[in-house]
Amino acid sequence: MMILSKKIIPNVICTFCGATCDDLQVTVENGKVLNVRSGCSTSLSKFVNYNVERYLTPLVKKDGELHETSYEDAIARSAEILANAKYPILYGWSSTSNEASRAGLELAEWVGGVIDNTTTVCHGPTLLGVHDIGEVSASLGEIRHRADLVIYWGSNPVHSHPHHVMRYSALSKGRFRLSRKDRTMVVVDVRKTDTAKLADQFIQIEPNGDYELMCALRMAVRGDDLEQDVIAGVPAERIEELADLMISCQFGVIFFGVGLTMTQGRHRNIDVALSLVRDLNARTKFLIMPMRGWYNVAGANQVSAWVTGYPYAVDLSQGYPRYNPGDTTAVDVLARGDCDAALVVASDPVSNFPVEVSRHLAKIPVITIDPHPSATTLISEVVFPTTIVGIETGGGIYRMDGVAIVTKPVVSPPPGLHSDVEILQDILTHVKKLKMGQ
Amino acid sequence: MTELLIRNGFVYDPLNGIEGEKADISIRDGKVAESVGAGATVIDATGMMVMPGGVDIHSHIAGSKVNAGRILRPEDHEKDVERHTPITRAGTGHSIPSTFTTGYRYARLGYTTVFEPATPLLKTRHTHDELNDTPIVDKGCFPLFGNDWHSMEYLQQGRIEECAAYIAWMLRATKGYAIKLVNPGGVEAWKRGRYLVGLEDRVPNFDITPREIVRGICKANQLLHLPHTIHVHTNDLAKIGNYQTTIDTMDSVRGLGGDNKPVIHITHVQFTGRTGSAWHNVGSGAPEIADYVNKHDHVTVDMGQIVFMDTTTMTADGGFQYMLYQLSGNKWMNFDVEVETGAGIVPYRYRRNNYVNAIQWGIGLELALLIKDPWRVYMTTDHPNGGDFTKYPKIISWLMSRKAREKSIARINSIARNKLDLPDIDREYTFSEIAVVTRAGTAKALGLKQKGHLGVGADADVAVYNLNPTKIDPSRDYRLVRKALKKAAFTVKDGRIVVKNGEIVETPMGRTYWVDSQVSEGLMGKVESEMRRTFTEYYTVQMDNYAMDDSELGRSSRVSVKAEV
Amino acid sequence: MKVTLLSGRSLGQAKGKVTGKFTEEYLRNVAVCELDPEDLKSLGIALGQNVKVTTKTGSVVVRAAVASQAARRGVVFMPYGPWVNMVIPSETYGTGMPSLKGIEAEVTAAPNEKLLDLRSLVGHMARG
Amino acid sequence: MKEITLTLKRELHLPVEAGEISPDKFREKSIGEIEGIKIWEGNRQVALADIFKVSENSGGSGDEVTIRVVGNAAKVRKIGYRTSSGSIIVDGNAGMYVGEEMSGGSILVTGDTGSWLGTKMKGGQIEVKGNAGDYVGAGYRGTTLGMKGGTILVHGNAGQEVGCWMTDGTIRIKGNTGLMPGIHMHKGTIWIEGDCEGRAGGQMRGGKVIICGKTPTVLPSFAFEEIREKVKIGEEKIQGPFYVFSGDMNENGKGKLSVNAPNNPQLKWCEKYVEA
Repeated sequence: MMILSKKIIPNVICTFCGATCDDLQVTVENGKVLNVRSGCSTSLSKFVNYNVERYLTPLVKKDGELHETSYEDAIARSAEILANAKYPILYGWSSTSNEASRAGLELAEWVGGVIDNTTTVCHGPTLLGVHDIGEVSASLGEIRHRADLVIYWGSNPVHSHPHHVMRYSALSKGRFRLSRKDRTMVVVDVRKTDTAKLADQFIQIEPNGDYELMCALRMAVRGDDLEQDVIAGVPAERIEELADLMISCQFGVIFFGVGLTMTQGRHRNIDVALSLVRDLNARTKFLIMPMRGWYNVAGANQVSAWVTGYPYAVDLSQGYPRYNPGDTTAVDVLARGDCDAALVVASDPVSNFPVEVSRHLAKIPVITIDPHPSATTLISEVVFPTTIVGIETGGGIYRMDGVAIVTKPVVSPPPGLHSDVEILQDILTHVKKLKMGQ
Repeated sequence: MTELLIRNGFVYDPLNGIEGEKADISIRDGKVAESVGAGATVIDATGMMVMPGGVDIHSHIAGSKVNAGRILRPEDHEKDVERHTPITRAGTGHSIPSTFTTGYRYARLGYTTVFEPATPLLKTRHTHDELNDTPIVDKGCFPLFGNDWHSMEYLQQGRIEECAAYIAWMLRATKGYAIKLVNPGGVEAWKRGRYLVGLEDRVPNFDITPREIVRGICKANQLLHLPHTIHVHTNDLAKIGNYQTTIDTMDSVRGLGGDNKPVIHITHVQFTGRTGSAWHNVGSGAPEIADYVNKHDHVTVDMGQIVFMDTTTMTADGGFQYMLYQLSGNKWMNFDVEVETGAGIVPYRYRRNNYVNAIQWGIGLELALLIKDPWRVYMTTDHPNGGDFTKYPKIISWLMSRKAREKSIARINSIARNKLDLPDIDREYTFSEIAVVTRAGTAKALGLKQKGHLGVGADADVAVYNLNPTKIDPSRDYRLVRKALKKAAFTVKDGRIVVKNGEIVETPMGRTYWVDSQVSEGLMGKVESEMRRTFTEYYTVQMDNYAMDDSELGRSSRVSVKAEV
Repeated sequence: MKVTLLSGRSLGQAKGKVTGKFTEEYLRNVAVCELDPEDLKSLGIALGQNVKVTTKTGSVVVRAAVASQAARRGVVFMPYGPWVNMVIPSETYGTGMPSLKGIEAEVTAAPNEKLLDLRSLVGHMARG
Repeated sequence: MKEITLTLKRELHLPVEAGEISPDKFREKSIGEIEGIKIWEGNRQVALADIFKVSENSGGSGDEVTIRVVGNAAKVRKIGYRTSSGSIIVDGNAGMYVGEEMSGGSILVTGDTGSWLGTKMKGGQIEVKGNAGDYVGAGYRGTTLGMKGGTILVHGNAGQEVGCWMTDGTIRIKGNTGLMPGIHMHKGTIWIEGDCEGRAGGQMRGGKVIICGKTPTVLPSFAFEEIREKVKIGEEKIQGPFYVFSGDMNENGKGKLSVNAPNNPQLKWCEKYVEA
């Protein structure tokens, strides 16, 4: 697809954050992105700068340095590394298409590996909470049309999901809530974030105090007295006021971020938050929703769940899916030094994982499939440059609330580059040959 | 050109009036043929039973709600796994099997066609994503209407033709096969935390009643000439004595059909077949419902039979699931979908000694046994709501054997036992009748002319069971029946052997059926431009990103019909 | 100075990320520790000078900055990235999730210590 | 009486899953058969003898089987899986899932164990001389059934969520524990002789948690009941005094949380609720 001359492409889906706005207008001239309208500043940077810093051919490591090589050679080396590995890990998957995840899951079966997606270091604990309690939620349009109370807890969308508040919540125009004045917005956080500045109320909580505060809120919602005067730095009266606000709204929602999943207690912060919202439904309509980070992290969970039954951290080393986050999760597998090879797709673990974990990655053969150089490509044995989903390649993705949409390319990729899906399928084909040969 | 000959089996093909006679089935290029050449591959079915491949009219196997159930319940998968082989993909069960596992397990039962009966329009792309990973079986899905703002508004304004055109647009956009109604109007109410009761309550903000919605969409269904009738999960599932609502719903569309042909399918009737005013006096409304069905031929139903096991309940009826959470205290998932519908999930264990569960078990079987015409009652568990689909052989044995029923009746809650009519019912299904309620009848109800029978030209989907109907008496040897039906000796899909002795030997990709109803360009143009105006107001997704492309289906099979408007 | 370390997303980090991880912009936005102005004073260093952040896991040298949002004494913020990872413990307590927020840390003035760019940092990390 | 010794032959780098190391599996087998038992090393199946030297020093009579594991088995998982009788002695460290679903017999580990010690345990005894990881006596994800019976004794420290979803049995930790011992527990006893990081008994419905050392706070959803001089565990009487709370009220819980009073002066506030 070669686009000549200038044209404006409507309804383009932004492949940056989990809000996946789908109303971008992208101006393309002579195959280059010129401008993006109605997107946030991050999506503008993404679309305009997508083409800086790229490898254009596969690379393999020879005597400590990465050297250019042929696509076929890179495929063959990758397949050998993975087929010979006795406990490989396949990691990433949330900044690429569902089709890539599907190919990755089949590859994990054939090589007997652990396959985990970046959920593991964002909302993994959210899923662990859901396993214990369940979840009362909805698609984002429900919030837009009905919510009169919007709470952001441990989440700072102004920075992480810039258009979330405007498109889906406090600042959006809905059928039954016409404007901002029809809604109350509350922010609970350890610091007065830029999002807090948009709120009607800001509640500052001590770091690592979320579980206690949620506990106290559940008590107040039940109508029980609080014996302690101050909880997690918040006075009891303030907690009772918030509880009353929640009970008396017609339709409330809590959007929570990694401020809840990454702090002390992790999944139990979510467990208790889910319980609070469940309790509230005996009094009024109340929902809760995680603020998923990457544009297709939700898709990585969905595909993994329908193929294996489990949303992430799936161990296929014994030929069938097994699941126990804390054991089968990427950080733990690497920190224990258990795995002997890694495939990294559309992710940069060395920039996201604790140093001890990255140190083990640096010790084992790593194959990286990514459009851009990164800290992880620096320590890789094989590097596949690839096309960018949503800009140069199409593919299915899932929005943070699980709505499936399909991205389309707006420009053509640099000549000779393959997509994640093509690369993974070629590795898979080669692996099958090696395994059936054995 | 591939040829297959299934030789010398006892064939049950009710649509062609064949009731267990010895016959050969010739297959060429995936279709049943007059005859085949000497070079044909031969399946020796001597002493075995041959039936068309099973056709499941109602089984929740794919989509956002099913996957939410999988994510909710790792403990459900842990003990029930499928291993990776060079032919098959790994996966897990139990009550909510992963997609590949679902395809394999249906094929092992001799089923070759399955319909996912409840998919939110906005999330039907997700349903297809999963159906694309569900191998072997042909499939399709029923998108949810009746709580969607567009339908309710068109009907409230009495613009029935526009409503029909809108539905046609949606079926095309979502690649849907039939219209599903779940608690019409009631889910919109639940999304504001309220319940509707009966057919006459008005839906908040939309000034319309469930009765008006059911009648209106039933008419639209006919205007569009859709192959299946409207497929209805009635109102009041959460109400204790709800059998009357079921009968009222059937009656609300009486006379719309004319030529005494079915115009409504009431699904999993068991769940809306309860009498009583409180949980302690719940009873079976099956006799009343069966009586209505026996007297009126505009209705078909399926059982929604329960099996005593730990399973996962899931419906678009969010309000009902909340009630079930309150009753059970189990974990609870709710997911409302903007503009359209809702969903809820609660794990639940059906217990023999639980009074209400025992009554529910009785209602399902009473319905199947009291409704005289097997062509209008079909076997389902509303998988996984009443139990997972691998339990079908058990249910068949209950239908075919009074002795099997007595064994189970002896073990259920004694108060329930004394309250049910079931112990006094003598009827035992024949193999032909089983073939009707599991294949021929469902295929007919779905308007799949090439399925559910083995006449020349039919799709070569065949199940061969290691069971000799001339040697065994199902009434006495029901255990043998159960055993044989659990693992087909052979399952043939489009003329290819996919199962041998209960093991998967090949995994072709099945078709996905969807209906394209052609309405006049003028009408469609008008409705489309109206939708363009409302769409961005209603949805958080652009209209152009909402509609699915044919190429998104693994193996698209478009069913084109000419609408009346 | 004893502090509570929070790591997280920031607009700058997000933009830097999409414009390229070897760019000046990424280094400027991510190899940084945001402090409360008062804390900065008490460390006795000027804006843009380096500080050393130390936890039980290790230490890293980054540029000191004034908290862009929500200054709070005793709480410092570092954007996600390779630099903050140098001081993040890998213990997940059986959850798969390391502690990325609310970590006990020590911040000291390090005006004369070198801030490593991404390439050198990764080399340093790999050598252990 | 037969005693089988498994001596590690080499250092392990990959996770080894050896649920077969159980008296029930060894009882009827000859040395040769035991050597041939298949276990998993990473994604490959290997014979037990590839990893362990197997030797028998039988003495006495009776069919009681004792298995002795010698060497650093920190990467060996599921030792004692579904054991119903006999005993296992691990001379050194053991990996995750020691004694999973065991219903009888005994397991002694002289070193440390990994997480999920005694997962879904139904009966028997486990004793660990060193430290245990997280989720002692828990279940897997999503289940509401953790440890159902038996006793676990850890001389050192344990990690987080001791007795998660516990439905019966006794866990005694002589050292300290991490956050949330007794999370979601229904029944049974957790006795912590050392300190607890906090959130003891979160969302518990029933059962007992006793903390003899320090713990920063008690959750707001626990109601102070009384001050007791001693608390009873089976036959043992533990000297207090203890602040006794009940909860988790958010779950209408009837659980009892006893926290040593002298060691936790920060909880003095609850004394104002003691009826004079």
